[in-house]
Amino acid sequence: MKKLINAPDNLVADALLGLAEATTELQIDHKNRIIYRAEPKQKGKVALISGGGSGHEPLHGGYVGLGMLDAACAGEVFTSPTPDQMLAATKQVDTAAGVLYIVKNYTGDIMNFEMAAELATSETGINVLSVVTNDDVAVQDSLYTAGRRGVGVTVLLEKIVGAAAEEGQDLSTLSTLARDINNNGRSMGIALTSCTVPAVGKPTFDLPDNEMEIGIGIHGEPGRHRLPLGTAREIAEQLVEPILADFNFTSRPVIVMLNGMGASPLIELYLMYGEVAKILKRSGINVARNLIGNYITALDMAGCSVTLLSVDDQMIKLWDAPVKTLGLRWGI
Amino acid sequence: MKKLINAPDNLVADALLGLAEATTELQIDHKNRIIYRAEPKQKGKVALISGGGSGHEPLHGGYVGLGMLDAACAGEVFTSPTPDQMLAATKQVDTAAGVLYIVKNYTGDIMNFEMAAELATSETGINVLSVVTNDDVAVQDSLYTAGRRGVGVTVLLEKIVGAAAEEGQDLSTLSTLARDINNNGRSMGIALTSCTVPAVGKPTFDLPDNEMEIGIGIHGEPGRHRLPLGTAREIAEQLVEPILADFNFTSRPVIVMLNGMGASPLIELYLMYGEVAKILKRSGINVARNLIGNYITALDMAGCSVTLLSVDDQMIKLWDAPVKTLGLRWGI
Amino acid sequence: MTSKTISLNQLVAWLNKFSELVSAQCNYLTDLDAAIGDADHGTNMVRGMTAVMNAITAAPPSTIGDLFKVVGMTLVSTVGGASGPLYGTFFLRMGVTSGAVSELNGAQLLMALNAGMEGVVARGKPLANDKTLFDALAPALHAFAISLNSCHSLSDAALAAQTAAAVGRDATASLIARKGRASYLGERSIGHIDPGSASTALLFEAFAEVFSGE
Amino acid sequence: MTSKTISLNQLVAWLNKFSELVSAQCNYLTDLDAAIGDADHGTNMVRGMTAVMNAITAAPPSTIGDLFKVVGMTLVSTVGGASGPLYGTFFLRMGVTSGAVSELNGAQLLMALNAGMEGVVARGKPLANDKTLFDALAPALHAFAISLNSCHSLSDAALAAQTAAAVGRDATASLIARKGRASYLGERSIGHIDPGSASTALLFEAFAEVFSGE
Ligand SMILES: Nc1ncnc2c1ncn2[C@@H]1O[C@H](COP(=O)(O)OP(=O)(O)O)[C@@H](O)[C@H]1O
Ligand SMILES: Nc1ncnc2c1ncn2[C@@H]1O[C@H](COP(=O)(O)OP(=O)(O)O)[C@@H](O)[C@H]1O
Ligand SMILES: [Mg+2]
Ligand SMILES: [Mg+2]
Ligand SMILES: [Mg+2]
Ligand SMILES: [Mg+2]
Repeated sequence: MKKLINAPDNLVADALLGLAEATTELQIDHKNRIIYRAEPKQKGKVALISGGGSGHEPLHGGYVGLGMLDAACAGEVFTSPTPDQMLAATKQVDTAAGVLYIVKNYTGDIMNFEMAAELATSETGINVLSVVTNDDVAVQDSLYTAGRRGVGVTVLLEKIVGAAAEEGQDLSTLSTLARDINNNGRSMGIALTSCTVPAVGKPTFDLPDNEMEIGIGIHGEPGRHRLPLGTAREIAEQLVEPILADFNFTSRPVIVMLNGMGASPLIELYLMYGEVAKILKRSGINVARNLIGNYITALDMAGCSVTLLSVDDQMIKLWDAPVKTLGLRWGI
Repeated sequence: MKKLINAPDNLVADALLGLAEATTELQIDHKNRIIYRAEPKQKGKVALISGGGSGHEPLHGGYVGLGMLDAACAGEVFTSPTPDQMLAATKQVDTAAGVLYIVKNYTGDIMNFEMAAELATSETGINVLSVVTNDDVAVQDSLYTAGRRGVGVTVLLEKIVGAAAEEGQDLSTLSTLARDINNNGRSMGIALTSCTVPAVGKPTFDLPDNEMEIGIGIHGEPGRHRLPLGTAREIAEQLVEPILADFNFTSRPVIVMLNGMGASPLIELYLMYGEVAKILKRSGINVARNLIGNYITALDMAGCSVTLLSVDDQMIKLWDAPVKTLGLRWGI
Repeated sequence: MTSKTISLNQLVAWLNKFSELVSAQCNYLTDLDAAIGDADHGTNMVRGMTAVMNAITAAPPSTIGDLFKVVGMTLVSTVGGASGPLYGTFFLRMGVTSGAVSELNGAQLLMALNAGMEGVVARGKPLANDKTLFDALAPALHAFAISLNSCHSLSDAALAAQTAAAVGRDATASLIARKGRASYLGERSIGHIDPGSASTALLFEAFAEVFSGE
Repeated sequence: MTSKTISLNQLVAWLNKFSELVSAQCNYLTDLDAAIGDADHGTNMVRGMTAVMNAITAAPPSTIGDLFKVVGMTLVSTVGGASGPLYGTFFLRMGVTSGAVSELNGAQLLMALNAGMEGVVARGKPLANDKTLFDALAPALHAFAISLNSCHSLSDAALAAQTAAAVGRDATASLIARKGRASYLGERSIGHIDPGSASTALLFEAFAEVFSGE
């Protein structure tokens, strides 16, 4: 295992120390592993909290700031944070307008955020609502699974709902908007290599040199199946077809995210975006906005994912609104 | 070799196709492999051209746009572009105020840009000046080498001089500013793994699992020496000490860039930044601004580099000025 | 049913043994999780149980209710992931049911364990054969109950629970996962033991060891 | 000095042979570059010489001057890197010196080659033993000149040039690089043949093959 770390057990703590040095616009509670905006939101606006296991950077700490999140709770690598963290964050960021939790659909995240919400209600009376993202079409959305995983849509949702919160929209409106975004977004990912969890020290799965793993999540979970290593064009098909088969993206414009899993260089991501754009064009899909880069990663996994979000004018307006975070910045 | 590509020979062409889809703010001459701003600069302002081998993305194509470059010439992977490309770009972007070439110090880049400048002068009469960056302290700056390589400072220079050009400063002033920036910047890099040039299909150098390569460039050139794989703290020392030994950074504020080589995930880069910031603090160096991420890469190399630039108030003002490119964006 | 009573110290010994076992088996648990999950179950459980032992050593609880509540809260606040809320809720509910007592008899311990299991069900909604820790937990408690009700010794009942948990653990290998991360794999989850069932089997291995001879 | 003349077609045959050799030796050249450079010298030369052969096949130049100018311009505009301007300038200068003729005698060819080498020196400022293609080129032209001046046949002179280029190439192995990328390696560049000297040796291997028997 070759990583720029001091010791596997200190990775998260040390990365938070670096984040604290990176900008004066964040304030970090190192004990509780919570990343806050240094300048809190104005009174009366709904606060947004997200969080999850570490290893997906810039998600979520890199999305704390004006126009996005108010706090992010960092768990151990690939391990949901705990209810205590979320509760502490909730108390800190609430401006009396309530708090929206943005939760990716993983059993651990769901249960920990659920306990946090129970505690917030019983201990503090703060009004808490949760929205769960579950956009990963690689997983069958059936009663017989934990349901689809929350992946790329989480990034787009945090941006759009963050802008709406900044506008002063109320908690129930924001929660409806968030659910609407989740319902209109789909993602799919592939891996060329496994990631290596630092505490484990070896790749989570073995992937022969001539194979790729289709339908991976963001935790190094194995995917749905393996195929011989394909060209970028074939990989784009493998990513986009299941998304289009699952949802009709032709009726409204879409926001596309071509996301790198952490170890795929930008030149490859640009190239992949070209292949994805070709398929979308051919399928009669109108791309309104896009993001290309490492936005929701799986440590040092090589590979990429595609997210499509069907949007209305209001969502595009919120997308274009100013945002100032380490991971996304424009208009300010 | 596992890459998101169609065929090694098409990598650059395909990546440019993707870039063309990525944004309407760029216009791409695919035949000549030149990336232009879609909306040209106002008449009377000096234009900036850079370029170099591909494989360093977002450098340089991702830095074309308002507040930075006017054109970037893309060579084959790790191979300088040709004089024809630079000449075509020069004719296209000149607004009658002259053109500044930003050239990284590699024999190939120097010679090709030199030929381009000769052609521009003799064929077009356009006023062309060149600035060469050579900030890599890993290489001895002696008569007995091709001199120091141009690396990280190139990014900072393109940003700052780009802002000055946008302000309307004239060619000779810009060229002096550019030289001043280069003289005040230093960089140093390390690799945990070699990159793989697609046309070659195997890693450029073999690096055992327990070793790291110190003083690498951005082309997979082997570095100056090898050491046993170190902790992030030790690596930070290996990066910062030679920089501080070479130049006094205590007298003015600095801009710090903690750059990933392409395959190191952001969580590790945040962590490394923390270690670097610690050393700078201890050394009495005042960090005015920073960048953390993949800004000048070497394909799929894992590792990182540190760049320090000693700046005055004017440079900080220019740094903070609006920039709108794929690779850097703020204030707009 | 045996009238033997169980002291607070014995329960601490149980937790201590469990902590030792997860530490010793950390890599095994993580390897199981790497195959069908995200390769952290071992480190999660070690982090949690180390924190538990630190907490109860630093401030020894004076009642069994307090003991289990501290265990549950510590697990909830240090583990995260799926196992944090599940094991955490398990012990929290055991604590509430045990109450402010300094010893339990077998029937009372069984009641507490069953309450813990109900907490797990309330949290994770596992059904039998979903390939989760419930598939080790439920048979273990069932075997414990039957043995106690048949007037066997605490030692024998604990051994029955251990065996049932181990059998349940092994049986998860042939199941398709329907809960947790492993469910993403569908058919590909077949052939692998569920990591949570393996840590639960360790919980009952510790249990049997501590109560052997009682 | 031999009075044999060299036709445009023979020079095209030389370039064609050179193109074949760099294609056949592409991996070898790139491997040399991987050791002390950036692993692209083979692909650079193949890209350039393929473009050259396409260009002169599509529109066959009618004079030797034009031939070399097309070769030089094509290399400059398709190769990039260090080798593009160096080989490009080499042929451009050969073209200027050759002029609008349809044949050259030995002395004229030597003059053109020397002009080419001066172009390389003007561009890259290589000194002897800097571990560059100059360390194959200079000895090759030196040997060629001596052989011609000693009234040997063109064939013998070309063989002498080939041998000298190969010796020069092999001798780069023991040198410390002082120009180009390899110079970054300092002492670590010792023990490796310079890739550019290897492609230049191929240029003279092609040369000897085409003029053998002349
Ligand atoms: N809904 C659920 N109900 C009961 N147990 C579950 C459920 N989901 C997961 N588990 C258990 O949790 C274990 C995984 O724990 P762990 O790896 O620590 O957390 P995570 O899955 O969040 O990484 C699984 O092996 C399974 O036994
Ligand atoms: N200044 C120089 N003068 C003469 N030859 C040089 C000089 N610099 C480099 N070379 C030659 O160029 C060769 C490298 O060519 P190539 O790999 O195609 O370009 P690059 O170094 O730009 O990748 C070296 O092996 C060396 O022979
Ligand atoms: Mg986990
Ligand atoms: Mg090169
Ligand atoms: Mg797990
Ligand atoms: Mg080279």
